[in-house]
Amino acid sequence: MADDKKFAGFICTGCGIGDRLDGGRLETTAKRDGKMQEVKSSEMLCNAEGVKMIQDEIDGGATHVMIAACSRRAKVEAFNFPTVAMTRANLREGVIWVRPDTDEHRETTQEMADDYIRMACAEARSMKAPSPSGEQELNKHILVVGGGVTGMSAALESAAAGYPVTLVEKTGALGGHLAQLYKKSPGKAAPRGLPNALDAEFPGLEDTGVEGLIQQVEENANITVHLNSTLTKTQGAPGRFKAEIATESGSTTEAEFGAIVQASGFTPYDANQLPEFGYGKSPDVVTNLELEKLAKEAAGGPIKRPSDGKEVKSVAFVQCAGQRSEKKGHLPYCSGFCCTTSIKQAIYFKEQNADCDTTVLYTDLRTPGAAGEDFYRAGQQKMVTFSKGEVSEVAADGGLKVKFKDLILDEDTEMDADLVVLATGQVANTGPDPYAQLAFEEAEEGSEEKETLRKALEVAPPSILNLEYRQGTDLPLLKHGFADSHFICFPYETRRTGIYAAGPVRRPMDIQQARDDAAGAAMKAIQAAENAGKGRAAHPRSGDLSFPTFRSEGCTQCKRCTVECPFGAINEDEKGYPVYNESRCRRCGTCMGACPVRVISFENYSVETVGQQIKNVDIPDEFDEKPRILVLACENDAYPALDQAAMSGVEINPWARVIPVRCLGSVNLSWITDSLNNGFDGIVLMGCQKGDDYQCHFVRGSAIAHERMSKVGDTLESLNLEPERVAVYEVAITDLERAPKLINDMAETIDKVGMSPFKF
Amino acid sequence: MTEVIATNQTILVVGGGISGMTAALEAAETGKQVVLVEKRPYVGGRVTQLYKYFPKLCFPTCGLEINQRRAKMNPNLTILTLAEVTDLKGSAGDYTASVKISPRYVNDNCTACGDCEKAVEAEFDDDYNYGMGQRKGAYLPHSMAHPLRYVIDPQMLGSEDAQKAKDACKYDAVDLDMQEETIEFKAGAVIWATGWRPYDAAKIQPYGYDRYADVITNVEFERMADPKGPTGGKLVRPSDGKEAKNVAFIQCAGSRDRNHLYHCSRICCMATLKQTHYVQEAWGDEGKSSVYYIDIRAIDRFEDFYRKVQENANVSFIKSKVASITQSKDSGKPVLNGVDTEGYNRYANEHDLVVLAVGMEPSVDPESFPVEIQLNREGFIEPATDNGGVFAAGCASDALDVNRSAQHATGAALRAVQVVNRVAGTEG
Amino acid sequence: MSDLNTAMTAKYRNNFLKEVEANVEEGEWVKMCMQCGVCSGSCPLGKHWEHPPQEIFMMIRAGKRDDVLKSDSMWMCTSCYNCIVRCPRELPITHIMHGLANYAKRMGLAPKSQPTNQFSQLFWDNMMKKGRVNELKLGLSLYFKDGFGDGVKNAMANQQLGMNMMKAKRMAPMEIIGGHSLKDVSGFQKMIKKAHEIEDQNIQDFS
Amino acid sequence: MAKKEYSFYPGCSSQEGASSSNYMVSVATLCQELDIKLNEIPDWNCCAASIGYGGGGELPRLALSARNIALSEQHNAGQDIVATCAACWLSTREAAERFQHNKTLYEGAQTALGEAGLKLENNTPVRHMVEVLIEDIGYEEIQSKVKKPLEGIKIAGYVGCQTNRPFGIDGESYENPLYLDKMVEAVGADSVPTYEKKVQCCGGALAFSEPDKSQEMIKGIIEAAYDHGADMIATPCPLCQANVEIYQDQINAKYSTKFEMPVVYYAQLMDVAFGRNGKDSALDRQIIKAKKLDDIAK
Repeated sequence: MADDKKFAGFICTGCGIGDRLDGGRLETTAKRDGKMQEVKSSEMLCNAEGVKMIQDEIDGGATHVMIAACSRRAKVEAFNFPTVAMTRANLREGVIWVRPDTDEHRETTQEMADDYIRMACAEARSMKAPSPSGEQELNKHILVVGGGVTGMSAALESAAAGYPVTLVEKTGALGGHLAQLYKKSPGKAAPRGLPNALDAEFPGLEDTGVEGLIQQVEENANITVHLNSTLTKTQGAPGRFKAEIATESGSTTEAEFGAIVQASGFTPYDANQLPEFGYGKSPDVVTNLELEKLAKEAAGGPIKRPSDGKEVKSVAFVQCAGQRSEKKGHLPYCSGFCCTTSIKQAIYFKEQNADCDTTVLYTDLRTPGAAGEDFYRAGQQKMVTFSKGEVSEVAADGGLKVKFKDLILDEDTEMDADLVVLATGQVANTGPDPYAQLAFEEAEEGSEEKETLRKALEVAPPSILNLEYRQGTDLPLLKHGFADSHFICFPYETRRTGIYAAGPVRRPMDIQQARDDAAGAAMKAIQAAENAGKGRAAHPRSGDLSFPTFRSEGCTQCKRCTVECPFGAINEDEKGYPVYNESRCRRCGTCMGACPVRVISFENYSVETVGQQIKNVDIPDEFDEKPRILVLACENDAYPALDQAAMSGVEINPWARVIPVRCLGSVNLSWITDSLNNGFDGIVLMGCQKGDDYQCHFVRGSAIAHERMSKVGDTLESLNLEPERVAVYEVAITDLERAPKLINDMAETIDKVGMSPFKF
Repeated sequence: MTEVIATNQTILVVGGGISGMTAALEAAETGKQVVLVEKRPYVGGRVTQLYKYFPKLCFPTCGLEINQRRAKMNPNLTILTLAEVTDLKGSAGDYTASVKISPRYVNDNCTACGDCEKAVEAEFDDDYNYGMGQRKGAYLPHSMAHPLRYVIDPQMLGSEDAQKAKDACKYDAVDLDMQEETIEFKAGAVIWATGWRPYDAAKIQPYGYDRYADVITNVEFERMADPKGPTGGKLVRPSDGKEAKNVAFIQCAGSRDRNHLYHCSRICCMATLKQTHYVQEAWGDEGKSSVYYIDIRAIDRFEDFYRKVQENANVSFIKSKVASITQSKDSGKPVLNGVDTEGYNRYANEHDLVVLAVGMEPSVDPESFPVEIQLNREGFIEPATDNGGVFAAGCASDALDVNRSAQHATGAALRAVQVVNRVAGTEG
Repeated sequence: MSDLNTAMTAKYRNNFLKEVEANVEEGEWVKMCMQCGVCSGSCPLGKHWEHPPQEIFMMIRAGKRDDVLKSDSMWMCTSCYNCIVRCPRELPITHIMHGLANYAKRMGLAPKSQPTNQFSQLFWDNMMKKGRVNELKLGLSLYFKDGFGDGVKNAMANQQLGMNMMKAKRMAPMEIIGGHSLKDVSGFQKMIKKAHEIEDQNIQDFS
Repeated sequence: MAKKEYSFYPGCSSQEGASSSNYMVSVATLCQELDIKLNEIPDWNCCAASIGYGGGGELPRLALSARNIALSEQHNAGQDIVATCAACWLSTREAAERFQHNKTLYEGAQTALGEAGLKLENNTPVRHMVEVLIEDIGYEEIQSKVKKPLEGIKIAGYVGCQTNRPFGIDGESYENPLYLDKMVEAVGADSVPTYEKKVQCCGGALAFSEPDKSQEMIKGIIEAAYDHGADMIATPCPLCQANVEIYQDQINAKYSTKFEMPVVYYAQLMDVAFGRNGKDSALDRQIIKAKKLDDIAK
């Protein structure tokens, strides 16, 4: 029977815990205050016998286990009992390692330990062992959006792993830009042992291989291709996406998918914004992509210039055309592929006619890696000349004159050329900004904000995914219109679970990178489908089986949760009630923190599990001069920082009681008010860095918490408490000195402002 | 004897740096059995030795915490530390790996309480800090180390100190009789993620890394900037411990150079731009950085980061491969000699500290590669069909930054999954 | 040869680069330079170069034929080989500088009064007479290169030096008549004459 | 120990009455002591050093070396060519390597050689005398021969350019080679491994055409030696020896310095240490007397 609960507590006296603390008293506390039916101690709980002792209790029917030992970050493998509800009281890093080992401190140290045991017991009592909802099912079918090299690669890679794929391409053919190229750069470095001789044979140009790729896709029984098609509707969640695929003609098909890869590629930069380079003035000024067309037409013969069809005898390449520039209409970033591409294209000319003069005008030549640098050498070997020069103008009256500053010879100069190639960049094919859409919806009718948003959205690109999500139709955007991710360690973590961007839609890139990126995105898609099938959370709480539910009776349909969820996981039903999509949820608890009526909870993490910990801290009365400070610390950064501080012996004030939270975004204001009402004297909240370079693993959690807490002033006022009793900080995992200091500072603040009057 | 349960549906990951960990975790979280083999006593590799990441200037330990928690929670993943693959036989879908496991002299009873460290006196060069500091003979490599377990330095063996460490441990965790062992197990696919090592700066003779104390490498500078590092985060001149405020960065130190590494190591430009922030952080407007470069390779979105640094009046860029470093007769400070090629300006600039932006070379020597595999001139693994079921991940395949390594490793994981899924298909 | 000097050299076109590649010793390496400037910074006489090597390579690409060949920079090369061993692209810079100097001379563009230009010719002629260098005559011819007046001045200036050398038996007055010589001087000279002929034939016309 | 034989290329400056006759004399003595037989290449010619390029161009210049190698192969077959002069060694080895990599040049040289009735095999190693000492004799052997260790004499090892670059000696660094210091120590003297001007150019042939520019550099070389408290400078290169020694009074005049720094050859150090007299060690051919060596050689 589910509600037949049995509570067992286990106390480790190893690592000096027994020497520093009164073990007997800890047991009593667990029994009497913690209401553990069974309490056992061990001198080494993490070794085989200790673990067996716990397992035996579980086999004997224990459903809730409280382990008082080291930090929850230590001995995780040993204390791993997935079938029960488990909590840990941190007596080592949390207590004895942060307190001096002297008689005068013994009492306060013991009080800390007793409180942590009470808190852990209370937490255990108020939680359930998580189990999947049963909402989920396994759907191995992968939807790939885009039929360029990235999309085709993603499809082939997924199929090769045994996952059926549907590929949707908006044009009438597969191949994307790859199909428009004459040849591709080798993308490999010199073979082993190749000398640096002038006649050394570096890897040369290669066929694009696009036909082969297309053929593989078409012949693959596991891949279904929809040409001239787009997504007109996408709903659901990982494991149960439902997409409506419509052809131009209007016919639609519906299909279900486990996960989605968005490989919508890029649009070449519009060179018409570069009149200074003669584009549009002379047909002999072309973009790098247009040159591919000329090369294809020439098919190995002499490349002809568009104006008069004469063979090109001299060509100038203008690097960074409309890129790496903050001028209006220019791209501020570097597209990464253009240096290599210009070398490749210069070789088109050289291979056909070694006497053709090819000059590359660059400011920084960017051919990174082993393959890159060897390709640079290969170009030089063929006498492609490189000049560090800043092009100011391409004069197109009569012949072409490229005017530039030679940065090496330090002079303004110019050169004639039969043809000028502008090395223009890539613009990501992303949809409209979903947060602009959300803001538009939320904005008051007729308000100025609404109008500006409306205008902005009118000129926004068309939607690619047409997600039926509360938070907009497409993937959220990063800077410069690229899609997620902004994480360095986790390049695929988009803010829309189960939908992974790949290729130039994520960052500008070349063919080789796009193919690797496709494989990575496919991997994540497959993983998302598999985990959705098991009800397991996706990164960063991967494997977590808990998921949010809400009590509809209490819900006021205020929509805070649906608006604030950093992952757009929550929709609204027609009545305005939240609809949780378990497999879209990342289990950060931001919704729970948002809920003013406290109806949202996870089985093992809820307003209750934390609220009970707060309530069970023993608050000495005012005259004991023993304040209490509540510390709510992000479990990913602040809490580990405190652990490490403890390891290096940094002291923490004995009044502090630290509770790790999944994310500061999950902090519900009620915890603040409750703890103040219960007589806590100060509260310190520790989240991750927010803003553009956010380090919050749930992207917006920390930012949202900061916004909420900015309003906590009113609460304090209503209780007429001093505002400085509540402090919110951004804390990094490296703040070994700072994190403890922030807590100790609060103790000093309390010294100044005095004890809370709310003690009973 | 270490027990490893593995079959032809198991994925072997060689190397536990950011690439190896990423590949291993992505595969394990897709339900695959994974064995990860790491040479060091802890996972995380070289990123654990970085102070900050570009371009966000965030902390590597932050992602490491997440990855290590993923590892701790995942029953599909087995991690072997102090272990090296010495041989690999077989073919895709059916490999047998030989793995040599060196003794740690500390078993899993260890609670990381630190008593052994307190007990011993012997100190040795701290390889975690590139030898810039010393650490005890019984040590925890760093405060985030996973497994969170101490190590006994073999150099200490047989000494009184070793015994002291053993006696200090209340949990019989110190086992001085531990022996090296070699185990064999099966694997269907292999992900090769052995990563990189910094190029040996002493080989770049004109820069006198072996002659001048105040010429250091970029990886050493990372440790110096880290508050947990040997100088407690102070930027100082190794020669006299005085403040290093005027810092020179020499790009392509050993890269793009036929005398050293032919290839461009890609990350060094961004690493240097990042490190100019450290100088700024430490000294404000008193901190001056000079970057001597050939080409600044701040690819794609990194350009923003480059622009910000360019806008900083305290950072100057000199387009020049420094010809030589000499020592000032009077001040004893390093003097950089060369020509700024933008308009031909000869310089002899004195700096407090010189940081060589040394490049990445593959950490496995091509000559002693334990596996049949296709390598390019630089010793990086080429993606080739005749590599069978062995797939490179991260810097074993090319010089890559952390983000690209993780990206590449995720792709490599899929290719391994494809192989073991084929096996599963046939084996049912 | 003057016809070669009417060579057309449009800016940033490869004519001159190709001319250098064809006619200058090790000239085919010039295109491999990546403008890092390590050579320019490594030259012991660097500060005396109007155009350091890496800049010369850029000028060649920019088609500045006259500026390069008429420059006296190449003549500053002391053949210390610092540039060669440090060049990341393996350019044999020392030889290219020698080659350019010699080619400039061949083209009649080398600065006539450039002392090293003159000295290298004196050295060559002196050596050609008997197959071995006659230091005394070489020294004197150097002193007197700008006519008798300067010669006497130079000789006086270096008189002490000469006396020292003679005292140390490291200069022999008798060298002035006769001096060391090959037995097979004529064979030697025929060989060199032939070598010159072959080299001349290999020069390509870029006019 | 069996007598070691080499095909010897002395070079113009080593001839009697020439600027580095002291080198020749001291090397001859050295070879007696170490049981080395040097067979002079009959009728060898000048290598044009590194200054012949102006008049000689490429092929004619290389042809000079071709002739020497051919003669050596004809008369001293099977023997490595050994040069004492840096320029001789460099030009000859350079020519040999250029011929290996450049067929056109090789054929050109053959045709030219034909005029002198010679033919080039071009398979003879071209080595410097110090390579013979380090690789074929060895520091230990040299040390074992020392009768009068040069105790208390501090000697700055000045390697210079062309014995060092581009080929290098014994795989040592171009920027901080130590072989000369090792030799200095082998004969019991004190070396100055940190001598920062050890590979500084002395101007080479430009000492003649550009005296001022060269002497400025020579000044630095001598100054640094004084800074390190060196009693003398030792070098393996005849042009270095001459340039650094003979212009000192001109430099003193120009920069009002008081230089009187003896500059000797490694060979002279060994001769003295091996117990030979000043004449055999060519100390009498110093312009600036190496007194401390003279005292021991007495």
